[in-house]
Amino acid sequence: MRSPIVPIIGFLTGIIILAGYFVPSPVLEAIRTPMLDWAVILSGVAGLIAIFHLVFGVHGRRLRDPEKSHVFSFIVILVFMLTVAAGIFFGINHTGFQKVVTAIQMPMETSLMAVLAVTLAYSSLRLLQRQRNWMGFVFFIAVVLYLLVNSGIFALVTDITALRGLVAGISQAPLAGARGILIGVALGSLLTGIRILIGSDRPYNS
Amino acid sequence: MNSLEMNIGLILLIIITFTLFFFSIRQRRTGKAPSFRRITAISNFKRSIGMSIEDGTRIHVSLGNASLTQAVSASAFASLKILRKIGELSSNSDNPPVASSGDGALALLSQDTLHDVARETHTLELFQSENGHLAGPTPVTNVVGALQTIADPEVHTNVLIGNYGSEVGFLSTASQDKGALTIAASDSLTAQATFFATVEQTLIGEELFAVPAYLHNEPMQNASLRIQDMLRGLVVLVLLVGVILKLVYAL
Amino acid sequence: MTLDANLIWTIVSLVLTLFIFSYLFGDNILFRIACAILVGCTAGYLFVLIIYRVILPKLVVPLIEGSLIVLVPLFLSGLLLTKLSPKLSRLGNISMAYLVGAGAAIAVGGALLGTLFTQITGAVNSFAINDGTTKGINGVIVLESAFFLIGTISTLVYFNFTARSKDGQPAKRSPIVNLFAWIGQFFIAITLGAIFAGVLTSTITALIERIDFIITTISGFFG
Amino acid sequence: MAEINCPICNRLNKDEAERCWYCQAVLHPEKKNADGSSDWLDGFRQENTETPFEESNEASAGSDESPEDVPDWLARIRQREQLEHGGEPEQNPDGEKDTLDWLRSAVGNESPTESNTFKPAEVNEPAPTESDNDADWLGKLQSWQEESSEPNKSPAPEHPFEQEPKPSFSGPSNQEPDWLNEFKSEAAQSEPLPPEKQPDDSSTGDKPSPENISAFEQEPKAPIAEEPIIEDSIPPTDAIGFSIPEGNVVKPSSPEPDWLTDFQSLDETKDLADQVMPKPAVEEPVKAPFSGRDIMDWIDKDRSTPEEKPENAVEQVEVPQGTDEGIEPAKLPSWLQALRPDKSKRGIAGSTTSSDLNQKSPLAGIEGVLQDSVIGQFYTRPQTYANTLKITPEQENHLQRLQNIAGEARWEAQESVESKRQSSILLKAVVSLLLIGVIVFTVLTQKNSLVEPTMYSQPVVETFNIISALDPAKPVLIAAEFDSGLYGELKWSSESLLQQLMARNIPIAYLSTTQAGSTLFQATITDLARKNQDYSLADHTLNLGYLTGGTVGLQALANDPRGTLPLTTLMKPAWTDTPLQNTEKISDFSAVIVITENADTARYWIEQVKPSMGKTPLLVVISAQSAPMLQPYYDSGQVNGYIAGESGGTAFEKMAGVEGSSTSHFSAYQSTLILLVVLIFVGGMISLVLSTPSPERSDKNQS
Repeated sequence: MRSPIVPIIGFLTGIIILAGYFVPSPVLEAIRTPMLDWAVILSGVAGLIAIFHLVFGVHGRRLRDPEKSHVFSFIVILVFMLTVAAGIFFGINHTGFQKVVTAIQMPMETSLMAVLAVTLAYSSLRLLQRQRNWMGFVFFIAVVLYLLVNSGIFALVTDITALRGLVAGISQAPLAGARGILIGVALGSLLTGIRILIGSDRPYNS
Repeated sequence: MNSLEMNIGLILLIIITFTLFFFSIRQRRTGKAPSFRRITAISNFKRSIGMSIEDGTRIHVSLGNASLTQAVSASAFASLKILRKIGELSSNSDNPPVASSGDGALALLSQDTLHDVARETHTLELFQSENGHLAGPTPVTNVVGALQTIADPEVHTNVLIGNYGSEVGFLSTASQDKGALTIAASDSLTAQATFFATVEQTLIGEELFAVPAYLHNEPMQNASLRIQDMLRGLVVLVLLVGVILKLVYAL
Repeated sequence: MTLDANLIWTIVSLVLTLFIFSYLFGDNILFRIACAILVGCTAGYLFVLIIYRVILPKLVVPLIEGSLIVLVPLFLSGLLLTKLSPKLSRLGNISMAYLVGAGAAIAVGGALLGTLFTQITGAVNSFAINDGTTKGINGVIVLESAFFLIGTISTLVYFNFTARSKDGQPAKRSPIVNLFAWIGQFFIAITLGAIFAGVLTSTITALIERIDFIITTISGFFG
Repeated sequence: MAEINCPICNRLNKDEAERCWYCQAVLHPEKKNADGSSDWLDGFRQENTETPFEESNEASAGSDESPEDVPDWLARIRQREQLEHGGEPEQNPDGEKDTLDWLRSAVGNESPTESNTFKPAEVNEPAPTESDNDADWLGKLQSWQEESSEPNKSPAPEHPFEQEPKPSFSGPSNQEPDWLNEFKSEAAQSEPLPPEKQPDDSSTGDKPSPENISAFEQEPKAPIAEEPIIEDSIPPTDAIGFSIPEGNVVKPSSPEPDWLTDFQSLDETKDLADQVMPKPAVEEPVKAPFSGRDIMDWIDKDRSTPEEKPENAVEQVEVPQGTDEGIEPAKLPSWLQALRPDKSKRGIAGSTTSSDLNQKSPLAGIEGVLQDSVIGQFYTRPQTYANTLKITPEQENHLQRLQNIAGEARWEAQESVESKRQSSILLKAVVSLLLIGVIVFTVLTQKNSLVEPTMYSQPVVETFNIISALDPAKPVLIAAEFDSGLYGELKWSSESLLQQLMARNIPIAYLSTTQAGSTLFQATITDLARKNQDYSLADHTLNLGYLTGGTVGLQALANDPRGTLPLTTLMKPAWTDTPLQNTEKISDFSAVIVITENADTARYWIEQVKPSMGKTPLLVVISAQSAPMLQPYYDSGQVNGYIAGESGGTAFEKMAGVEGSSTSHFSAYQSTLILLVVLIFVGGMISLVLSTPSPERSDKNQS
């Protein structure tokens, strides 16, 4: 039999924090602010547990699994332990420890985005193969047009006021669709959140 | 937010909640489910899961980077609901799905979901906590960790559902290049644009939130989708009335 | 360039950058080593960051200072730690329920007040009949505003899910909804096209920045 | 006196005898009776003359009798005589023969010593010469006959098989034996032979006319190996309905029939099994009607011609002649083989009634020779198994749907995926070489951009104006909300803005809700401060560090900044003896600048913090990928101004009159984008021309 305590806790937490949005009451605010803080703490602790599970659970098990490749997992565990040791030994604000971000993480993540540029450029060549319908064709034209707008090449025609207005209008055109999509996504989020608050959907294990 | 917006919001919330209960109880009683338009990507989504189970291959579900303490957490809840359905559908396969995510709490919730499904479908012996794991703590490292899972020869279907940035282009192109079946949906516009350009079966906009209703076909999910459409009509009405009032006021 | 710490870190950055660039020629061992290093160091850095920025200031320091209220998050965090062992993980469900409840409330509040109301008021406000400086009706501005309004409404209607199905026929939407949906798909395609062009632009800029870094560093070596 | 062998039972008879003494078969079939009497014996006679070539050889071979050539029946008779006169049958030397002698003694069979056939008893009597042998044995035979014809008088047989009534042959032909009369009466009542048995010149009528009978006697020219006759009877089947090959049928355990005793000696040189039981042509094994392979075939078959095979097509069920595992095949004489109906007619049910007939009829002991009189009662048309399934229209639809699903599924064969991967790696290498080549060329040659940006977008202008009008005494709050991925672009875009702030000595406090944001921002302003020595970082900047909790953290910051971030990253109090000492609320900052590549992050600041900012402007430096999504917020006034990507940064630098990183890399940026446009356009046109439209994608989202 599923215990009712867990859904009740979820429901009460949600109602109190949600009420804070609509009922500006000091008493409610006094209760809500620490509860939000606790949520932040729990989110951080969950991050610690997930990282521990990633390094020693997932990659630790792959090291013990003869079929899987060991190189990737061994490096992950080794670098993780070196980084944590350096962080605890030097402290988080030590310039040496900051190099972990500025000299290792940032160069590699930026390089990945650079490689993504080539990957997406190559993928764009087959755009009309993948989406062969009206929507795909308009998408193709829009990509080409806005790349030209971003490249600033239309500066050539800025002398002609009419064209200047057209280019301005073209820059504005995505606004209409973006608004419609954002409103739609907000409606979906609203209903999904309500289903969780009333206990219909339970992503947690009750 | 001014008090008017707060009051309207509160009233709207109460009305929506009661309407949800009303529609779901009515469907439970009459047994008549509402009908929704056909979405090709979702139909192919169901078929690809079936084919994956038949082939005995594994399904990889990437849940995105949404943190529970951010407003995009709704996409995380929707992707967890979809993961539950995929787990139920592939319970008679001997390869349970693998879920990777870019947020710690989301990783723990994906473990709970897979464990709950294994318990309900009596396949606890196949459950491994590693099947629900954190691929990397940041969006880009999440992509890098998920690339290793996509490269796994057992994986033949990749479901990319959740909140991403443009770095998700790595996952969709890697999956397409491998010839795996790829289904993608996101609430983030950047990710939707990237999916539209790189994946054939992509869901746009709020179709991400409709997938649970199309898959589960539960009374509450169907009621939720119907109310979503009613609110859409209300928004269009408000826009038109607002513009008309503005025109009248301006003239 | 003297062999100091900066130089070493620059060489490390250059080598890792080239490892990642090797992915252009297909998945290979160098790329995988670089990815492993990235995952390991990012996880380690965030592990330390959470300890210094969350656990110490919000749990340990108040506990040392004798605050009683901090016992609640301490207890919930302790329950959450049971998730590390498969047998005890059930105890952690209470903390997960608390997190999910808070997350759902934030999602509902953010969606309703943060996006819905702001976007609706924004759409109405952006409908103008003149540029605000002159009186009367400016046809171009009215047309432009109507264009945006129709775009927003048709995009919304495109996602409409409910349809009517007659005996055995596939479910179909009403003609007026279909018309707006057909118009809406063009606006959606334009928006997604513009955003994808932006994605390409950003990633091209990142490519230029990385190549500039490689050229600068190599030319720096040969001074 | 010449003797001839009876064609049916292979026994020696006098040449002038019309019918065989033992089995009344016609010894001289060709010498038909002149008056055409319809005596049924003529048939036997006629049969005798037409015996196959081998048999005539045997007959001639039997004339110079050696013990092996003494006919079985004669040997038996002699042996019985000896028994009656107290003689002992001779023991055979080798063991194997002993075990079969009792049979030979019972059946008096003289077939050669083939291991799997019954061997005649070795009679140790001196081989009589032909001439006196014939006279004696006939005389004795006749005397023996009279004795055995009185059933009751026959002494209790010593040997188990002796109790069998011996055919009583009454001397010359005019005294017809009883069994013959009965047979005649029997034959008169029996129904006409089943149509398949009708010889071509079949005569009607129920009386078995000579022709009919001749059909029995007609010795086929060659051993029976003709076309298998479609059985009338229900073939013996195993549990799941497959007809069992003849050989596997477990014969009823009736005693060994007499007909085995009348085997004439066969040609020893050849394989006797073949002569007696010629192997049928290799038949196709009886296929289970629903074997797996067949099921798949009918699906693959082109449904356009389902009528190819009529539904009730009768599959020629071949009943292979197999041999029982345990019981050796009975060795039938060729004449009997011709007589016997098709083996498969003898159903188990049929055999019991036919054995009663055999007891009384002349063919006593010959099982399965005669057709039961009530054949129709026991045999029904065999159940035919058509190898095509009856397909209803509904199943046809399901099949069509299955075909479509299978057709539409795009499981790419591994080889095509491999070749596709090779070509994609090659094409990707070409694209990357082109892009990297253009970038390297423009960066190295420092060429000017093709088109200088002269058109500054309104948001950039607004941002420039706001920055220029900031009060130097009030600090600015900067949210470094970016991940490392697009840090390069954001660093270039925000560089000139930060330089403007430093140039006007405006204090900066910065924080981040992402893990690496504040660290990277600190590195950026450290680099910039090197170019502007007057601006001391220690006095003018404050790192508030990492704000946890995302949206929740922003709400807390908006409500109570001091309580949310009390300490700096150096663990010192942030709000006392620092540029922030006069700042209580968010609205006390001169501006809030959000630097991010994620539109959602910008939205959180707009939704959670902007409402608490009062008149303080909110500026955003955003990457090009998120600019379109920020537009609605700028239009609605929630965002006062923004700089989008490289082009925004270049425009800002142009307005500020400085040459920053954006301007120096703008030509590489512009030429690369133009090359990309060309590549995508050409690729799109090629795709349009080459690839065929796929039906599914044409109804992308059916309404």
